[in-house]
Amino acid sequence: MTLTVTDLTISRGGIPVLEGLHFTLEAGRALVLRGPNGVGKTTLLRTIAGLQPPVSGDVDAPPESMAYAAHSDGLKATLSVAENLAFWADVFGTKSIEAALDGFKLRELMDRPAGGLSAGQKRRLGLARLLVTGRPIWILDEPTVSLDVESVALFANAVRAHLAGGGSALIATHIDLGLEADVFDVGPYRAKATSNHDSFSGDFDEGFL
Amino acid sequence: MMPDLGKYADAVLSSYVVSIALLVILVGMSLRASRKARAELQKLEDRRRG
Amino acid sequence: MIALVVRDLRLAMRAGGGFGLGLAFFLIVTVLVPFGVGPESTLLSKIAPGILWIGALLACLLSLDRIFALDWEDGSLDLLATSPLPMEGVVSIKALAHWVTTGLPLCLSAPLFGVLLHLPDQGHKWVVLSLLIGTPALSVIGTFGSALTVGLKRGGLLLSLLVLPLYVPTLIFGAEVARRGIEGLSTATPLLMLGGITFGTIALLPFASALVLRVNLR
Amino acid sequence: MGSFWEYANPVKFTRMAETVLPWVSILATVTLVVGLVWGFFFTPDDYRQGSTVKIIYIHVPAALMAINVWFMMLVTSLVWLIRRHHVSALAAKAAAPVGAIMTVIALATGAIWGQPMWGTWWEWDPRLTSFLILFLFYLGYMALWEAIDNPDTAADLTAVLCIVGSVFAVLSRYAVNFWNQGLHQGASLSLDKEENVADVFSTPLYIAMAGFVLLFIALVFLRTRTEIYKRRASALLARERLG
Repeated sequence: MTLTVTDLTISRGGIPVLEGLHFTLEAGRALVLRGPNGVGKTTLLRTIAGLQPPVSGDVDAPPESMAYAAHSDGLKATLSVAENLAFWADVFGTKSIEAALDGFKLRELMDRPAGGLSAGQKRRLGLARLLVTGRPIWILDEPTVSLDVESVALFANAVRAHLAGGGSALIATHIDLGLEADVFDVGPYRAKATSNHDSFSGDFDEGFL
Repeated sequence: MMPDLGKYADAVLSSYVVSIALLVILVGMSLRASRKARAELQKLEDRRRG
Repeated sequence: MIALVVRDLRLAMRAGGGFGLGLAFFLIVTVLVPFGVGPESTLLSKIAPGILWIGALLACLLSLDRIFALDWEDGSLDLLATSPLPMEGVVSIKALAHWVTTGLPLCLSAPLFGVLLHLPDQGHKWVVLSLLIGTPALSVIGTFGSALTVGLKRGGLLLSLLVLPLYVPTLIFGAEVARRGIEGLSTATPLLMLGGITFGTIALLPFASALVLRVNLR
Repeated sequence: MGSFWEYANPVKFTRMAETVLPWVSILATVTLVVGLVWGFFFTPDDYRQGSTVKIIYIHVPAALMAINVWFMMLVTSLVWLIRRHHVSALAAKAAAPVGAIMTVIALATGAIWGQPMWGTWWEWDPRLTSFLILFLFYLGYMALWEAIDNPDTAADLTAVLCIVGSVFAVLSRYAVNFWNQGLHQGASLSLDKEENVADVFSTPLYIAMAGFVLLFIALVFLRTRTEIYKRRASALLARERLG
């Protein structure tokens, strides 16, 4: 269940932002992505999750093994917590949502419409959804946004449990989660401007990107 | 020299005038856009190399 | 797949807006026509099938941009794209959900509104039949337009401009079936064409919609 | 001269366009002037419809161009989707306004031409109506290009729209024929005149057609080069912001 990224170049709005990325994520390990805002962490995560084709290089992981979660959790306000989780369970073909409900203390909120939850509770439901997917590799983009300390701890425990279970997690975040995780700083991989020579040179096509 | 267009003169003339006018506008706008884009690019290229 | 249909229908019912919006708009269009065209019945009954078809078409058009907009805003589209469901499936299900919440009610209510327009009696069954066959095409084509413009600024206006020309064949054949049915002429050819377009779009368009949705999710 | 695909590289295309453009424009102007002048001044009136026959020297070429430009856009869209050549996508974007103007010309001249015979300015004749629908397709296509910022996404979306649009344009063509065959079944005056044009009319007509094609080629080269400049400028601007 390892995720390996080799010589990856990604672009945003047609312009390359990061290039030459190399790293691997073994089962049972967590990797935190560091880097200034806007450097392209979100674009990197979306490319790895397969939402966006890379410019070059490749991302290889076993098929159907990645679960992606961004800031917005894809929760339907008019559906109850249980209905939201049940829907994603059906989509990903997992049998029951009990483990997810207990894992994130959502048992007593089961029948409340997702719209009525606090930001922290919504995040917990979003993360519970991750559990329901049953996918080993978690790709998380700023998962602890708008979470209070107590929920962040809850989140860290959930990730720890996931790692203990042989899963792995690639997390872009600024907050120290207290996880024993390797850190990968994307700063140095920023795409450098093509070497400047006159505008109508041979590699104009690259000059486009 | 002007051919005798008979009673359809205004129809024939108006269709020629309308069409030629549209073509001239199209060519004119294309040329103007080309000049503007080339100038803009030249400015950026100089700034980059300057 | 089924889970998505069930969820979408439940959302439509819970939100309440789903079913009512298309129908209300259809009623408004049908009521407005006599104000514009005049109340005398010979004229109204002559144009009734066309008006019902145009009303149904506009009602479909109206609710198109909501197909993906809600899932786009709360991130569900990203999650669906990384789920085992193929995008072609997701798009077809969205079209089906749109048809059930908008297309079907239009077909069932058409006779009622037909009465307002003095639709001749034998016309009712032909209008309903042509709408039943034609509205799925409107939903599938509309879903393509909606996928094309999801996430774009002022996408709604653009969506109408893109989708209306694509609706022309369905409108022409659909209204033709209704008109010929009323006049007692044989409706075979327009019916076959209408069915051909509907099944053709159902079979082929989801691939284009899925491709376009993936591009928009980048 | 290397394979045709070599012109997919914007630099080579721009250099080629720079050398070819002056010649094509001169050739286009000359051919157009000769065709139109010959047709307008030196052809007799048609015994049936009098001098309105002179309108064919604009209407027929413009109508043909309106359809062929869309077909060219279809081909370039396919080339973009399959081989990912930027120039191909930009050529499609460049060609669209030319096609739209050609459609407007075809519509205007068709309506003016039919006016004496039909007695009204606009007639829902199947051919004229399908040009009207084609014009809506052009509008939608151009509007979609403007609505999207990311150039690659715009190219992909417009390419798919062009392909889907082409299928529906053909469908509309038959639907419109079906919808209105009553009125013009026996129209002796068929608007697309190639088949029954006496040869005294046809030579200037072919020249005019060639003129329109050359004009289109010149405009597409010019406008594609402009799109390449704009694309390059926005790339440089973005790079500057990236710092």
